[in-house]
Amino acid sequence: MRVLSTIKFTVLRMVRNYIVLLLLLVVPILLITFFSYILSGVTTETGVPLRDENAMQMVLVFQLFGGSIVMYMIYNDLFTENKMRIYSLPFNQTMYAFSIMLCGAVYSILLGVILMVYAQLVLGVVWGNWVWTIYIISLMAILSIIVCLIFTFSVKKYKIAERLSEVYGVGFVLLAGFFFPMPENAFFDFFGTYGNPLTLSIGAVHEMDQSNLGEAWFQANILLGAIIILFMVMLILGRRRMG
Amino acid sequence: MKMIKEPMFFVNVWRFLMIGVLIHLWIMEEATTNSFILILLLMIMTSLRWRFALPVWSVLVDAFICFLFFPYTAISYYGLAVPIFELTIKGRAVFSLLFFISLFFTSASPNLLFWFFLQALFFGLFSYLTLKNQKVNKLEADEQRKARYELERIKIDLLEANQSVSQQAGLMERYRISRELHDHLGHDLTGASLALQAYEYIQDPHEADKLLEEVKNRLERSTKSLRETVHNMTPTTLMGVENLEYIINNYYQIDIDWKKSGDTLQVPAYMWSLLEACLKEALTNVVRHSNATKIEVDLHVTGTIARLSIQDNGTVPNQNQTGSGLRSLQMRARSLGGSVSINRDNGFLLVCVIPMEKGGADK
Amino acid sequence: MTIFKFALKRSFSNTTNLIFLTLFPIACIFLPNGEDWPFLPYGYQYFGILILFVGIRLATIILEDREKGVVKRLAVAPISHFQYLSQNLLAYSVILILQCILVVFGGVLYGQELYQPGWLLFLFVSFSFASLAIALAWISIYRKKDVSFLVYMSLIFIVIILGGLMIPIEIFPDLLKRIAIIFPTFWLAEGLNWIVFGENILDFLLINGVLWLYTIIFIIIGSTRKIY
Amino acid sequence: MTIASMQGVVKRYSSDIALDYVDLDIQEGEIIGLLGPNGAGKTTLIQTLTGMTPFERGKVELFGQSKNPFSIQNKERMGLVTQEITVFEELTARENLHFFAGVYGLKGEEKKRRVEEALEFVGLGDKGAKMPTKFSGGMKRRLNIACALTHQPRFLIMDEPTVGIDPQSRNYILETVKKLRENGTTILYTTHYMEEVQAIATRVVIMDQGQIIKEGTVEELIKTVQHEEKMKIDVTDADSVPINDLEKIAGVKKVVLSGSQITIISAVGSGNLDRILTLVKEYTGVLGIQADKPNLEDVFLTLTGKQLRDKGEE
Repeated sequence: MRVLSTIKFTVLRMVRNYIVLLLLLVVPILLITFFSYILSGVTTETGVPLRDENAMQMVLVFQLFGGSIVMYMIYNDLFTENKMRIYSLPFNQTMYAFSIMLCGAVYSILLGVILMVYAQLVLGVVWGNWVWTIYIISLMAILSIIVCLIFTFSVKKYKIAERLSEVYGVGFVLLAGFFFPMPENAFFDFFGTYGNPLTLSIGAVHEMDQSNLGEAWFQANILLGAIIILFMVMLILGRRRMG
Repeated sequence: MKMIKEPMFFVNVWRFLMIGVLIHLWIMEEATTNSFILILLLMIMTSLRWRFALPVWSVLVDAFICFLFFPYTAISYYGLAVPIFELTIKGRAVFSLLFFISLFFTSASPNLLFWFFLQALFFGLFSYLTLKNQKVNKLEADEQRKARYELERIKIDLLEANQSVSQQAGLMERYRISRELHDHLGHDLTGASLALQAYEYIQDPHEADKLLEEVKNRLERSTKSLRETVHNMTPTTLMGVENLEYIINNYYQIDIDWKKSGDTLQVPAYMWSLLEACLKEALTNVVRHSNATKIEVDLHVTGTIARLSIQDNGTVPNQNQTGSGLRSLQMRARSLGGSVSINRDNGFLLVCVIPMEKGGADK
Repeated sequence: MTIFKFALKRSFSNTTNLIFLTLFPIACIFLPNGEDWPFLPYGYQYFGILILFVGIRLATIILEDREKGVVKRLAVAPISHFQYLSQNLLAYSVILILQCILVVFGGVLYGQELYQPGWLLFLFVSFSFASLAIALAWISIYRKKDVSFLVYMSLIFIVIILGGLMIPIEIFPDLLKRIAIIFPTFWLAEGLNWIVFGENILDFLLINGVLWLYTIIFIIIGSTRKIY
Repeated sequence: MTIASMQGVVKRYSSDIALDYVDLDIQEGEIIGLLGPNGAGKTTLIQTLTGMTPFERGKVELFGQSKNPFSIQNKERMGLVTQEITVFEELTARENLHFFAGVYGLKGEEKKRRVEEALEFVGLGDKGAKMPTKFSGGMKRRLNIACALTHQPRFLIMDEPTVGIDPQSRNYILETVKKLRENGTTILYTTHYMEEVQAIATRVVIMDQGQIIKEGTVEELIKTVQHEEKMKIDVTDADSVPINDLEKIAGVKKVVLSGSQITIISAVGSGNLDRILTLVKEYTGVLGIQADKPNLEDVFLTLTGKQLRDKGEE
């Protein structure tokens, strides 16, 4: 597996992208910190401190943007500057693309976990079920990467794909009603609940905290299903674009 | 991080830190809108100072702003540190002492305020001296270089005169040699030649033998006299390229690969002294600073230039400062219309190029 | 006025800018009312955020000039740095003012409850200037357009939250409440509150005055001429 | 008349001296080739001469004015072609020219006419409506030059105007420069490419470490430092040539064998060509002879021992 030898460098390239680190690690840390100061002492109807609730939401929100670095690297390596070089190398290009995806996913999950650890150790946020939360984070990270890649494969201009990925992130935050309540009709209801990865993931974590195993698995499985379907779509689009 | 070496950078840092201090006081002590406007106004003055060199009287504006806020907030007293600093930095420390009067009717703690003012005064004084020194140093450095360049120009003139003197000397010497040759050899050789011509016409063998004997004597005498003349005229000190070779041969520390090409006799005397100095300087440089194991010295003379290059294979880290020895070489070379350049990219390389004056030596 | 004309032209030249400059403000008009906070419709509470983003998008055009070296050309051209800067800023201000007018009067026509639309417009214009000035000062630190934009975005979110635009300042802990005053966004939030509840016009003028002071400070800082 | 002159100009970047008492005179109608390695102070010189950055000492004079050399009137008479391609990507070629023409105070019909002329002049007459993003490297460079021509400057400064383009476009640009000179424009031209300077410059100025170390016409410079000749001989059987014997010939400095080619470097004016050839012919057949003339690159190397640009740099 020659691709294996590249992983080290893929990881290095990701870690050295300081802008991504700033956007996906420093900013959420600052936000979680400020929010936890502002919201300290307030609790939700269910009795959970609003601060914990907010930290969990933040961690999941930033997973929506985790795909950007994979998108950037795939575009860079397989479509533009490095294209010729990568294609002339004696290894399986598809495997290389997957290795980047995998690294990106692991990186994104890792950032999420760092946030969780920070929130627990420094701010004293209590996480219900670590394993379950990390599982949900992983689903969100993978979904985000797949969605971003679908944009990259289906749109000609990278700039537009980039904007679309931002729309995906900001849009679902909006649809989840974080900024202001959405109008009440069938469309917004759907995208405020089962059609929105963010609400699904938040819901899944919630249900697990309340020990509603069935509902938790149900919501997580919707995410998993979306991942599987979109993965197929991504494969078809990717093959067409790269072939 | 060149910026960090500039005193002005620290002055600006102090100015903005001061705003930071005021904001801190404001957050901790009162946090009213009124006093925040004071900070914003002082901030405007500070950013103006950061951008432009404001005249001294601009501190009146700061002082006035603070004065206006005296009745409303204690922070305005702390704000007086700004005019104190700005006055001191302009060398008007005495005036800034006036602001200390405010200590007597302040609403803030006078003790703390006193020390606060004092640090502003102190930093201002320090910055004032540093900035002044920097300015003086720069001016001095510029003047020095200017003087040096002027000196070089004078040197060029002198050397030109020198050159013509040395040309004259060369001509005189030539004249002397021709006189010497004429006096000592001319007589005998002419005699011998005349005798040989006469020999062809002489019938009497005895007479002929005598004549031949005389020719032999005259030739012998002139050979001897030639040898003497040459011996007398050959300089006993080393000259020109021999001198360089002597230096190289007596340099045992490191292997030297010596190459020369072209007609070295064309190089006039005054150039040799520079080439020699270059060689010596480079070699000492190698001994002192380098870990080189091999030196290549290449002297090359053409009709238009003399070029001496000395290259070693050392791997000393770059020390970009050109030493005073090298500087003076550069100066001397420039005064001859040539150049000395140094390159430390691959070992140490010194190249000295001197243009040859047209017909400098062979006239 | 060549620079002014072309600054306008360039502002509308790419699609992202076009969306930022036209669609988003229109969308702001139609956002619903909040339940007990904010007091104005959401679109008007959040329009300040949009102004900040538009400010940096417009200001990066100047950064782009520097990144590409166009400023070198202009430094040699018979035009002063002041003219260059003022004409650019004028163009951007015109765009921002038009946006503010569109949003406020669009809201009035649509039937949003805006209490005092005239003063609201005035407030938004003041904030627009502050936003432009901050963006100008911000880009003067940077050489790269993308980096400056991304870092600004992330910082702005923090400023928005700490300034009390997203969360009512009343629920802040005491220290954060004090720190909030430092941020220009706090003054916008204050101004919006005044629009709903305010009575004394002097208070409102003070709020705008502070925004203007911010504008002056940041313009002074941001107006440095940099040639790379 | 003197278009521009610098007298004893000193400029520092914090404590590093970038210009050290630089004296330079530019006469009307000249094309000055400004040469020097990276960091020699070329860009600083240009920035000082155009008033982009202040300087500490000395005097700059433009168009005979030393009191306020960077006045609006003087700036109107100058043009700068930047090293980077400084055009707006979101505007068409023609719009770009209109922008700069407008900045230089041209108006109405005259502006339109001048813009078309400038487009024509650089050979982009039919591409005015296109976006620069669609241009090739050479076309972008030409547009970059055209932007500095609409106001017909008397004094044009070109800072490496040919970096990174194909030889054909480069020739076109060089021709343009020559044409400009025929129209009476004075030009200050910096570049890394010696051939360009050799082709167009009427005078060459070489800088190193913030000082002007040499100036003169191309011929003068080459003559002063010419010290070796390079000769390449193509032979049928290179291996049989006795290198050692060749090296012993008077004046020969170095002999290099590569493939079927012998490269011989010898001192200038040693007149040993005949002897070399005779010797070579004794052992092998000679296919061709080629003698390299020294160029400015060699001048530079001789003066400083440095390469003007790194080998890999293009």
